[in-house]
Amino acid sequence: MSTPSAPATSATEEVAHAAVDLSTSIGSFHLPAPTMTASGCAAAGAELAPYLDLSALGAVVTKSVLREPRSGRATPRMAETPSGMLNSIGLQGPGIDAFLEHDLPVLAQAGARVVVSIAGGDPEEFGELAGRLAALGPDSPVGAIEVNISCPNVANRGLVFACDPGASRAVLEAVSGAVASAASASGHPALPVLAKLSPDVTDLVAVARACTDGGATGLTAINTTLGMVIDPVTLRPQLAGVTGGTSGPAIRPIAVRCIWQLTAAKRAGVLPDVPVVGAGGVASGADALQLIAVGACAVQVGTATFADPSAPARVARELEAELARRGVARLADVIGIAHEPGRGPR
Amino acid sequence: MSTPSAPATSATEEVAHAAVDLSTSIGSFHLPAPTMTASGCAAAGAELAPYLDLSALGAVVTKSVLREPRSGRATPRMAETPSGMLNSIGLQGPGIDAFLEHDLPVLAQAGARVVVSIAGGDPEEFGELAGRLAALGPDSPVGAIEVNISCPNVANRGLVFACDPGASRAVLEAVSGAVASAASASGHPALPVLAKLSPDVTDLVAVARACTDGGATGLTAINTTLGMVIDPVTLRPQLAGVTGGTSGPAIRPIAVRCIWQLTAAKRAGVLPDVPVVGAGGVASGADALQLIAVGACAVQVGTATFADPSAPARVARELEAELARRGVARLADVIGIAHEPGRGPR
Amino acid sequence: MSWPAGVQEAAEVVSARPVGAYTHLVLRAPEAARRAQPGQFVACGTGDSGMLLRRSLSLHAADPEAGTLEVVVAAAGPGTRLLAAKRPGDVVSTTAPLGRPFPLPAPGTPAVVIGGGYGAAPLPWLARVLTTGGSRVVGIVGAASADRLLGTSAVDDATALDGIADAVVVTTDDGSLGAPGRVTDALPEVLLELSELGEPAVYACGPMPMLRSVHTTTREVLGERAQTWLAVEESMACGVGVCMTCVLPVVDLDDDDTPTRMLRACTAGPVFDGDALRWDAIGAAPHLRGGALVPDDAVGAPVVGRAGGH
Amino acid sequence: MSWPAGVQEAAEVVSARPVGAYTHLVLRAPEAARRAQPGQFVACGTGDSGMLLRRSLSLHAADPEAGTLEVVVAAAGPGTRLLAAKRPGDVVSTTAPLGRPFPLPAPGTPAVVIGGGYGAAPLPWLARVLTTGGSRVVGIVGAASADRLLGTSAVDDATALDGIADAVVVTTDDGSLGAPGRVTDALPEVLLELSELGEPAVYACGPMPMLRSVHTTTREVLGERAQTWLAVEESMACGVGVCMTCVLPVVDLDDDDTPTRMLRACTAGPVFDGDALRWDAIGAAPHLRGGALVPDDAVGAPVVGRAGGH
Ligand SMILES: Cc1cc2nc3c(=O)[nH]c(=O)nc-3n(C[C@H](O)[C@H](O)[C@H](O)COP(=O)(O)OP(=O)(O)OC[C@H]3O[C@@H](n4cnc5c(N)ncnc54)[C@H](O)[C@@H]3O)c2cc1C
Ligand SMILES: Cc1cc2nc3c(=O)[nH]c(=O)nc-3n(C[C@H](O)[C@H](O)[C@H](O)COP(=O)(O)OP(=O)(O)OC[C@H]3O[C@@H](n4cnc5c(N)ncnc54)[C@H](O)[C@@H]3O)c2cc1C
Ligand SMILES: Cc1cc2nc3c(=O)[nH]c(=O)nc-3n(C[C@H](O)[C@H](O)[C@H](O)COP(=O)(O)O)c2cc1C
Ligand SMILES: Cc1cc2nc3c(=O)[nH]c(=O)nc-3n(C[C@H](O)[C@H](O)[C@H](O)COP(=O)(O)O)c2cc1C
Ligand code: FES
Ligand code: FES
Repeated sequence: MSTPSAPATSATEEVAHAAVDLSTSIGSFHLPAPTMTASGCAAAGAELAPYLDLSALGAVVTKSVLREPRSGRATPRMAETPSGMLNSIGLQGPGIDAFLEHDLPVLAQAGARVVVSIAGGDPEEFGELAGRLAALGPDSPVGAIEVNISCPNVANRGLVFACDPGASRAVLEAVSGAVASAASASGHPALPVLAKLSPDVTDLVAVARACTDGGATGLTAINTTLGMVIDPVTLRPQLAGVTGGTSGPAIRPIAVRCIWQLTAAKRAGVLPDVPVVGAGGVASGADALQLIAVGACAVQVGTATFADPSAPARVARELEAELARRGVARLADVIGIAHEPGRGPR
Repeated sequence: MSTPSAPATSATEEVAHAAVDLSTSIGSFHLPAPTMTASGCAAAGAELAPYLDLSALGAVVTKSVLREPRSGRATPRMAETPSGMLNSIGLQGPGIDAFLEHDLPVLAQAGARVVVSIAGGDPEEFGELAGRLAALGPDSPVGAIEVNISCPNVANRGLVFACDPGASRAVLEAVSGAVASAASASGHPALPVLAKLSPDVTDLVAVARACTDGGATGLTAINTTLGMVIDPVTLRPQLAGVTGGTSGPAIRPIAVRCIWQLTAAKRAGVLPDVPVVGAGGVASGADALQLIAVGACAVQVGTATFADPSAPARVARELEAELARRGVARLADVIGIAHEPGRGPR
Repeated sequence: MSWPAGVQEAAEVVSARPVGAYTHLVLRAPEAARRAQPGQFVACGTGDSGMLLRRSLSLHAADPEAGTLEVVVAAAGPGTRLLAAKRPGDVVSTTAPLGRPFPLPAPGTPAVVIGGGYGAAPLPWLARVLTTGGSRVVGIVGAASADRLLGTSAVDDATALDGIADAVVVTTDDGSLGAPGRVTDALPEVLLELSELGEPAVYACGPMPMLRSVHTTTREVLGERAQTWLAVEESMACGVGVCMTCVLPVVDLDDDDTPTRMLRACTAGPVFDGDALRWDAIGAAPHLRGGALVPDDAVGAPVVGRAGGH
Repeated sequence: MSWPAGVQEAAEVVSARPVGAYTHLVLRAPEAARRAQPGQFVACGTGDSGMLLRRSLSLHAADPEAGTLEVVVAAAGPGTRLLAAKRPGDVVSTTAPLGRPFPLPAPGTPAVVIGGGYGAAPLPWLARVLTTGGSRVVGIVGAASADRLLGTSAVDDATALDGIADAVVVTTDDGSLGAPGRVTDALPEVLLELSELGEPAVYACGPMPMLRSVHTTTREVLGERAQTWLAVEESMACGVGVCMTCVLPVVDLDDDDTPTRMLRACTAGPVFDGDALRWDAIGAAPHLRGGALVPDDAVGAPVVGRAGGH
């Protein structure tokens, strides 16, 4: 497996007292640090500024942006679960216009690198959003697009795209097509496109393959897993949305397994060698290292941010310490190491 | 939805100070109490005798029995995870002959009702095991067979049966065929057959439907969900078996969701009205009530037994208190209540 | 934003003592103590690895000199049970101060501060600030029964409004202490009395049905002649504005189109203008236990047939 | 089974004190205290809801009169860290006594008791029982460095073998206390000395590589003329025999076919006859950190090409 190339320059500048080169990249998108926020877990990003330096993160991943403003669901929208939580927000957000007008400039101002998560009800909506973002050009802070295919397909009884290889592929085709047109029109390199996978499928690799066939240049794994909590008083579903997405450390073993499966498929040649961004239950540097060891080149920190708003930055510091303690000089040296008996530390 | 019939007689006798009728049934199999052990979490059952009264449980579910003795996997076989654990035991067991000769008589002696979990590498092995059990007749303590289809299909690259509707159906056909032959040969009623489902599928209801089409007269949901932990020292998979099954409270939201989906499908007429036995993360009476409210007629207590070997009995006592506190006289009155706005307490 | 952002501190428990049915905790969190204003809250970790989310607690007091925050905890569920059981020397992970403080009225404005149960926790501090501003302040504290009361010297001196507010009225539903009835039964008389001094400001903290009743009662008694500031208690996952779980339908009173948006109680609140809350949508679905619906006219409200994602 | 089953008790921490790098806890668990024998263990809940599984700790002592169990905890990971931080008055959920105790030799049999690190915890109690049975007992305790030592009065009197065993040898790998080297460096001389009194019994507790070395050394020095009883420390999920996670490949020495089975360390052990352990398969896969493989000749060993389920 070829690990993503890691320019040795930037890391030592960006990460204080860096003994370890933590830089990584997702295609053409270079990150000085391997931790990001997770979509929907950092609002527009600026809310975290009091607790961490947005410009020192690998990237801020925005909550999923839609074409129109969206109110989201009724409340309750969350339930705490053992070592995790359920959420059912319903993609509340201001829509792409307001996002571009208000939210993105704040992130640019803060010096953040940005991954914009997009969602839609049909491939066209995804394509339109991707086109808007791709048209921003290289001066914008947007370094990649993450495609949230774990949202309901209006044309197919609300079945989420990510549970259907064909639908996933159609969405990725629309997105990558829009990104490619913008790139050829502008002459700038195309934005990397990450397809964000749901673990709630029988054959994860088949969906991932459909996404790369559709033009995804990277994968994010994993989104939440579908769960439910019954209210002890009403004996009815606790969330207004009935079911919700389970996140947090409870699902970390599932995330590690999914990233392992994707990386194993890449190593077996079943899946193209695209970068995988890990997400799911990361709350510490040691957790991040698990996801990296099975193949993630970068890691998103979601639910942990709710307990500790500095978590995305703290996890990077802890990861650095974990690697330094093992005598690892470059993050790139441990990406996917769990697949390689005999390689690496110890 | 019709709730399983609940004979009002036995419960008050069997459960001390019973204010609530906790009895339930799975087809012809009547249980004085709705909690069972979970397969693989109580060994042969007798190990728990110092900590609870085996005869007061709804049933003892045995670890999955195979045709031949099996050593299981190398160690480590477990990893603790946030609010859960991974296991990769590899179906260690003595094989059906030794089970019938040594283990079952001990359970009979203890007055336990028994659900025998069976596993195999092909439908024939399942069918043979079911035939052996069905031939025991009504004097044996065996009240039902649980078919562990979450084990690898030798004929299909080790893909687990439960991830493939066709393979699941073939296993259930073999089992129900063997049970039916034994019944018609003996004139005794056929043993209920529970198909134990894996949550690791895109379309749970489709697999459930394949099982009932194959002759399952009930369903158990859920088995463990596939997970993985990386050892912090070696940076290699911590389990000798690489991946393992995730269990415990961490997966309870997934179990509740799965039982909800099955029950909703029954109510919608998509699935026949067969009893569903719940499993997944139950550690208290309140937890059990969640699974029951979404449609489980009985509940298995697995991983919680490792922390508290009296858990299967304690959960029944706590459930009784939960129901009594709400003024519910019969367990049957709350089975599936989460689906019915306006019904039941409050 | 005109108030300072929260800060994370590992706060040592300086003291812990029972107050009625509750636990009064003093936490050493010097930076938060320097910044905090009445109406703000602290998000506390439980210390249990299985319970990720912080628990929000109103600030009862902040002492910048001593570097301490004070809270009053009701053991409601597993997390608050752990917090209520903390002992001196234990360390609690805190993020504070969070949320918008109570807006203060023009100096001299008469005010009533109303608390239900532990909702009385922030009132003595608020009353102190108001009286310092020259307000006449009447306190009303109530609870279902005497053991759930807070804010009166009949329960505990150190957390009482007595001696701070100019008068304190106590009610209990069961009449076990003070006047039998609810806080809103005592409200009309207080409003009428105070309105003789000017248009009163009404501050309330407690469960949503109580807040609704405070708002309705105020409008019934004084028409539009009083502003209500209600500190809501929505279920919160993060407390810092990043999760969108704590939203409420709120009208933008400054916009002539008065659009309704689902606003975050943790950042836009927890103190809201009672006139801005969409009472028709709040608590409208009994099976959701006080959850709020999205009004059809809200910005981005669901279009029938269009399903939402998580 | 010739020993009593475990019992579950909510055990109050009577005292907690540091002993070298470890914490010595006294737990009130009267029923377990009445039943326990040396070599058995207690499974302790951590009290944290995110860590489900109990932690196994060797019994250092059991006092049936006082109704107490004693353990020595090394803070290895998150769970033992919580246990090592318990304070008097805290309650620990316990199941004890678990596992098979050390088998006792014929009265008067000379014995050596060997412990590595906190592995020395059960030795004083065992030594007392052995000397009461007329054995001459020599203790050997060792550790990587002085701060990880236990069982010698150089560290702590109350948990030491001194005054119980007839002689105590101390070793440290770095020579910071006692003889430089490993416990097994000191073993040959002790074995030779004791073998003049009869065929000695060897009891050892500690990490698997140490147990292996004790067994090998004993066989090298005395041939078959000594029985080794080794208390293993396998990773355990339940401690009571229901999960099958703690297995080891063990030969059935009583069966002429000497079949190997994967036996549960919690119920068939933790004390095993050193001759019965399949040393060729134990710790054979370095990437599994001491895990044990299933020998090809084990009962029900995997047939190539047949995959197993969970
Ligand atoms: C602004 C604000 C101020 C508050 N002030 C106080 C106070 O001074 N004293 C006091 O005792 N309690 C106060 N509460 C309520 C307190 O936060 C909840 O009782 C507590 O979070 C419930 O946690 P639990 O573990 O007991 O219950 P659980 O039901 O187990 O909590 C599960 C999850 O839901 C959240 N949650 C549940 N109920 C509430 C709730 N009512 N409000 C917010 N989150 C909730 C929890 O934070 C947790 O994440 C306040 C809440 C808010 C929002
Ligand atoms: C029979 C026996 C006696 C023991 N006696 C002592 C003693 O007297 N003092 C002492 O400090 N320690 C003793 N141990 C080791 C102690 O049980 C482990 O250090 C502890 O379980 C690790 O828990 P953790 O939370 O610190 O680590 P983690 O690695 O977080 O533990 C994770 C899980 O793995 C299990 N586990 C991990 N390592 C071990 C291990 N070595 N043995 C058993 N389970 C493990 C834990 O029980 C837990 O379920 C004994 C172990 C056994 C089996
Ligand atoms: C409150 C909340 C909102 C979320 N919203 C989104 C979203 O809008 N788009 C998306 O792709 N993922 C969303 N997610 C999923 C996370 O980005 C992440 O994939 C998942 O929570 C697993 O990571 P974690 O365990 O670190 O939270 C959301 C998660 C939470 C908890
Ligand atoms: C150690 C262990 C062994 C298991 N072995 C089996 C098994 O042999 N057959 C089976 O059907 N399920 C097996 N399971 C799954 C459980 O029966 C149960 O479905 C699952 O653990 C979820 O329930 P829980 O969270 O209460 O443990 C096993 C689970 C564990 C933890
Ligand atoms: S609690 Fe997270 S946004 Fe308000
Ligand atoms: S620890 Fe569970 S069987 Fe031994």
